[in-house]
Amino acid sequence: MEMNTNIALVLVLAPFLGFLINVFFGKSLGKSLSGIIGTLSVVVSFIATVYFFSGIAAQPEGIRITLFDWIQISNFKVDFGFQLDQLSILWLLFVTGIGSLIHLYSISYMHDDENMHKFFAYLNLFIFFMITLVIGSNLLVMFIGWEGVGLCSYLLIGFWHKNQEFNDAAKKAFIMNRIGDLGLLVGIFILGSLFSTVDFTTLKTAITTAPDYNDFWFSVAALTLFIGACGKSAQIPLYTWLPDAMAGPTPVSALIHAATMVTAGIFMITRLNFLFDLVPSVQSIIAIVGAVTALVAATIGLVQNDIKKVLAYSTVSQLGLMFLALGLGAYEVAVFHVITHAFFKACLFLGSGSVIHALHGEQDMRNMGGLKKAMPITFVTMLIASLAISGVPLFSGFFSKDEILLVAFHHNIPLWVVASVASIMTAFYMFRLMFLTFFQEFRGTSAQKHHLHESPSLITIPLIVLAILATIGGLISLPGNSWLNGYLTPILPKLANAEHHLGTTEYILMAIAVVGGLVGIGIAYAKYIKQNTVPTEDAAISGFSKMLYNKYYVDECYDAIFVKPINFLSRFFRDTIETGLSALVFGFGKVTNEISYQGKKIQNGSIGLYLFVFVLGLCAIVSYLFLAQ
Amino acid sequence: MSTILIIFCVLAAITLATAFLTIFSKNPIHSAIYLVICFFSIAGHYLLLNSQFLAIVHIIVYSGAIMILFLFTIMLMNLNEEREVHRPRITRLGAIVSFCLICLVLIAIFINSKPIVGEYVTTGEDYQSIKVLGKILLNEYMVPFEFASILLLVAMIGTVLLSKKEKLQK
Amino acid sequence: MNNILNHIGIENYIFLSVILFCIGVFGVLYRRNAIIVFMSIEIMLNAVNLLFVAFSTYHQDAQGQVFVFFSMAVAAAEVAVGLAILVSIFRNLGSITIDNLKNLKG
Amino acid sequence: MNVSLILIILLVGAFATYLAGDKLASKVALFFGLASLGSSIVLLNHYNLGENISFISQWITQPNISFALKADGLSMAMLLLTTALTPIIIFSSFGNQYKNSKSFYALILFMSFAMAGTFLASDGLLYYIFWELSLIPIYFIALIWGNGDAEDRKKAVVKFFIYTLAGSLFMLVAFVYMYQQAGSLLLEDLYKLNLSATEQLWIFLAFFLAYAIKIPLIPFHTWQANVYQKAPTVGTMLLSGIMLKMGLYSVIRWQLPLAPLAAKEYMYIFIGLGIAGVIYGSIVALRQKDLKKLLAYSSLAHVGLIAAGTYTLTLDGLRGAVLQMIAHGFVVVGLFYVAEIIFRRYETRAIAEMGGIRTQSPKFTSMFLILVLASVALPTTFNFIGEFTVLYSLSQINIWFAILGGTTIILGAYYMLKMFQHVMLGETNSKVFADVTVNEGITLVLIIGVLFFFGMYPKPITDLITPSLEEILTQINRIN
Repeated sequence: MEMNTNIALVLVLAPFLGFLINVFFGKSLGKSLSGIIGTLSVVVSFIATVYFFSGIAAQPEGIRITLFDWIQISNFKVDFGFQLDQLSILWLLFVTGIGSLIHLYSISYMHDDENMHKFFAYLNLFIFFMITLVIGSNLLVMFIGWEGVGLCSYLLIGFWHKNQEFNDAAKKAFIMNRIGDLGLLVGIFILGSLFSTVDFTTLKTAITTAPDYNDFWFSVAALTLFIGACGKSAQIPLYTWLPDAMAGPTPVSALIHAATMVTAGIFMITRLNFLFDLVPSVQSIIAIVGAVTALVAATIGLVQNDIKKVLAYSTVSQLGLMFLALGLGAYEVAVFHVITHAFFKACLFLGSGSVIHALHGEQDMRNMGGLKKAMPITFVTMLIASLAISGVPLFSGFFSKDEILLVAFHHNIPLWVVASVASIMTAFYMFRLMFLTFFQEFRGTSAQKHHLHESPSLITIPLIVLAILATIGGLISLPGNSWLNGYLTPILPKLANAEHHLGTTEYILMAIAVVGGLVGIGIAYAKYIKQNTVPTEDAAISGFSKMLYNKYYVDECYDAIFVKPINFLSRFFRDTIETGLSALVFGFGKVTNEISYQGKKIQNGSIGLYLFVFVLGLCAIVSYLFLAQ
Repeated sequence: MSTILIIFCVLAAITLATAFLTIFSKNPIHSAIYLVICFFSIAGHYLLLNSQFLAIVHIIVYSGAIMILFLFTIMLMNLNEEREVHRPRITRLGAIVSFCLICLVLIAIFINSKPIVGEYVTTGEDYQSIKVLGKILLNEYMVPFEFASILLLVAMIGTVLLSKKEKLQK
Repeated sequence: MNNILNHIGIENYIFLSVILFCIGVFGVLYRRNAIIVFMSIEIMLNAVNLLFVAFSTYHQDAQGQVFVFFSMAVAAAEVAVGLAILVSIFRNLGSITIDNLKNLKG
Repeated sequence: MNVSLILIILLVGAFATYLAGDKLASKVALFFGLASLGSSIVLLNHYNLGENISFISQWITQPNISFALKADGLSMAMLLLTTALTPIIIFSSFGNQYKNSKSFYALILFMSFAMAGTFLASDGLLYYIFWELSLIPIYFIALIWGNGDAEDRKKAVVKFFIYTLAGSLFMLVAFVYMYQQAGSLLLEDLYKLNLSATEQLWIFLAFFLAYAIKIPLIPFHTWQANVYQKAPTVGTMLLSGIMLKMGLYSVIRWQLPLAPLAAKEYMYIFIGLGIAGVIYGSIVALRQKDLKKLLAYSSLAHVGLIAAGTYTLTLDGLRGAVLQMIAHGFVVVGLFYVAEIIFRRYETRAIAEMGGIRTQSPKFTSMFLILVLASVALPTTFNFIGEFTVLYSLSQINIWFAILGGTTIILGAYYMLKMFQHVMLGETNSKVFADVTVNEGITLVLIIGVLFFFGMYPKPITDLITPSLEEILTQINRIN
């Protein structure tokens, strides 16, 4: 047990140590060394994770480590502790695994940046908080990580802090996340007061054995927790920060905004599956929100021209699918998709980073094209990832996405239709991206063309590894023979009874999904290869696609509904209410002054009057004293 | 009507008349002279009440010292009757009202507060000769007596300082 | 020894004093020449002194006379200082009309 | 050994500083500040060992007033806040040159003396005297060493002085009334009073006026922003770091236990007022052009939440409030110090004239950012513990209170990050920004250290304050 505690501490603190070293000595260490230290610290965590992973089979109930008392509340106290069970170890595996790869990638990618040591410091800090989030033994320790990753996201989106637009994006991300965080906090309050605990294990016991639970408060708690998940995992209505978050360096987008942080919401809901299972109404809300998000984000993704924006909307869309699965109670499917998505989306982002790197910061696909020859490895890996995300059979995305569609079909046909349409769109825009970027002729400037080159091996190795994972990742949960389901059974007890048979319906659905994906790819091929279309300039976009291009004007709506009124209110308070209140206070002084000014007039200096009044007063007092006797 | 009462009445008439004249005469010098007469009549009252010491002191202090001061001051200022500006009617009215009012109140109170005794007792003790007064003053009222001298000293210094012509400021 | 008040009566002295005092008050209110005002104040003081002496006889007690004695001392001092003030006012303002003394106006 | 020692040290320190002369004043003041900190830690040890460190002696027999200094956990916590912040505040001023500095530093120590006295006094009149005494030094500090136009400053400071003084007078009236009833002003004797609900309401309101102005709660806050802006930073730190807490502490110590019926009856109104302050302060802070004013409004929002916590009358509410008071004390001192550091270099407090500092001074940026994050209650900072506990207690009263009060974590992040962005980020500023000096660094690191340590391990403070808060709660819940 002691050993486990120490290794767990190593697991958590290694990235933190990396962070400290990079913060304090990063500059003097030099770029390469600071990158290596940053990467190594995550690798150490990865190794520790593997250690726990190998041991988990022997300890199906997981490992709990309590370090010290943290917060004292009247009806419960919160320990600072860790919980290493199947779910958290699974998450740790890909967080530290993909994290290591992306660190490695960043050593090369960020080499030209003068603040590289800071970049690694932030990345390490992010990994530290992500680990805390995943292995926290109660909701509040999870909340540390939850807020901490939000902070790192803020720091990394605004990494190039000289650009105020990037800073705006970072601020937006942080604030939108905080809206969700408030929801999460309120959920924690409700759970805390209902069950006098926020610890996952005791909470599970308390909720599953609660004899007469209050349905209303359960629903409210679940709903507020879901709002928290919406913020972190970019679901409607809190998704608009994620596309803007692409302002950060590309490895950040890959790590935080595709593979790890944005899956925190899914992690949290899976963690609390025992709660969500009790409230079907909230589950249906989750499913609907997920499906709508998937569709809306996919439609927006259709017309974006910024390579990272396309991927960002794709991420939102895929997260929507995961929430759809969560809402339908298929937690294991959502988790499966999280993992495969982490592989192929990280690969896509890193690939796009490689492209951007080669083009010296160019992100507009209209200025790309024909990169296939110049960057073969990037092209192949991205192609594999695109095939995976489009749901082409045998690639990982096919299995996970198919499972989601299957679940949707079994529960609710309209949701299945929406999800299928979203998947077809995904296939279309992903291949639109591929075709515009890698095929046809290069459309950029000649200077850029001259410098086209394949990226160095530090960039390509992570790409290759991720592409391989994106290919074979589906193996962990093959239909009918799922290792993942068995692995997650201690967390999701009902999996033990679930049947996994593949009937005709399932095969037909699979076929429909595959055909749909191929149709999407075909349309993209027809449009961008056969017709050789290049998206028009911004000004020329019109009609519905203009609305899509402008993301349904959601940002503008939020601006008009929330930001502007608050700013107006702020000005109103500052200029009117504050001045008014101040005047009111001064008003007391003014009234006093006025009374005194009027009173002063009686003192007119005429001694005769004074004496007369004096005599009158004397008479009055003397007669009063006399009469009073 | 006894002789004493007649003397009292005459003295009282003189007192009141001269007091009125003091106030109403336009020329301050006349006022001062009437006031001197008033003081003499009051000294007469003191004599009537058998307080010879006080009567003498009164004449010395008031008529001898104070009134001389008044006269000197008036002469120093060279005050004439034209200087006096006419008073507005409201002031006169106010003065008369307060005169009547205070008169009324005080008389009412004095009369009502103490039933007037018909017979006035005589203990036979000597209480108003200079000898007795001197003893009381220098035994019982020793400290106030000394303070009175200090007061007078201070007043003297103050007067000198006040009436000195101020030098022009440098 | 015969008490003089048997012949006159304390109430006569009270009336006399009160009227004298009121004349003083009237003078203070009526006149605006500071000297006359001063004189009126002296009349008031004397009215009180007179009453003291009368009551001293009435009570057969010397304390009243002692008090008058002190009151005279104070009056002397007061007059001396007061007149000095008047003189310096006269020097500065050229008149001693009390209506001109309005510097204490609020 | 008892708590009067600290008062003596601070008072003697004030005189010694004055006598030390302009050159030595700051160092002497720091020495005495540290001495008081040291002795309060020693006293804390004695207290934790169960010794009686209170001090009571008859002071005035008629009326019956005692010189009673009672130290329980709550008082000790606030005392430690005072004695810990005083040396930090003194040390923070080392980069500035003040004319007539012997008076300046003597006044700081004198103010600490008065504030420490307020936290310790357990006799009504003594408490009132200390309460008012603390007003005098800050008046002079703000008036003489403040900044900006002298006329404006005078206006703001005099307004502050009269406003707070006027509020306190009502408290005095309440004390006089209670003295007539009880014949003593000792807290224990006042607890024994059986006041009717109406009497309690009036007493409650009289106290409320005094405290609402001092804390300040809306709509009694109008003095705050102006005085914070005009006062020298040291004065602002004293005001926001410690003096505000006097009001909040007094709510817990005096107002609630002495008028529990009224407190329970009108609880919702006062919680609502606190929460309205949170939202109002946050929104007004959004559009401030002056850095110190912005911080003043953020402070308004934070104390609104703390006040709401105290009025919940639950253990969590009180405990969270005290924790948040201490946390806020440190954070706000740190933030005002940051404003001062920028002012030393740029000679301005207008946010519009700043920006682009991050590239010039990364260390300073990091420390500033940590303070900003602590202020918006990021977990692992002390502020999170306090804010979480307070919000939890609010949710126990009504979930909407928690949600509305919780908007502080959204709006707070909004205005603080907006401010941070415009002050620190952006294109490199053309004006040179020298990196933080050693002194500045030490001050900030100390504050940050405290925030992180107690953010991770608040148990010592929680254990210190909980028993006395429970005692106060039993007083609040006593049956009349």
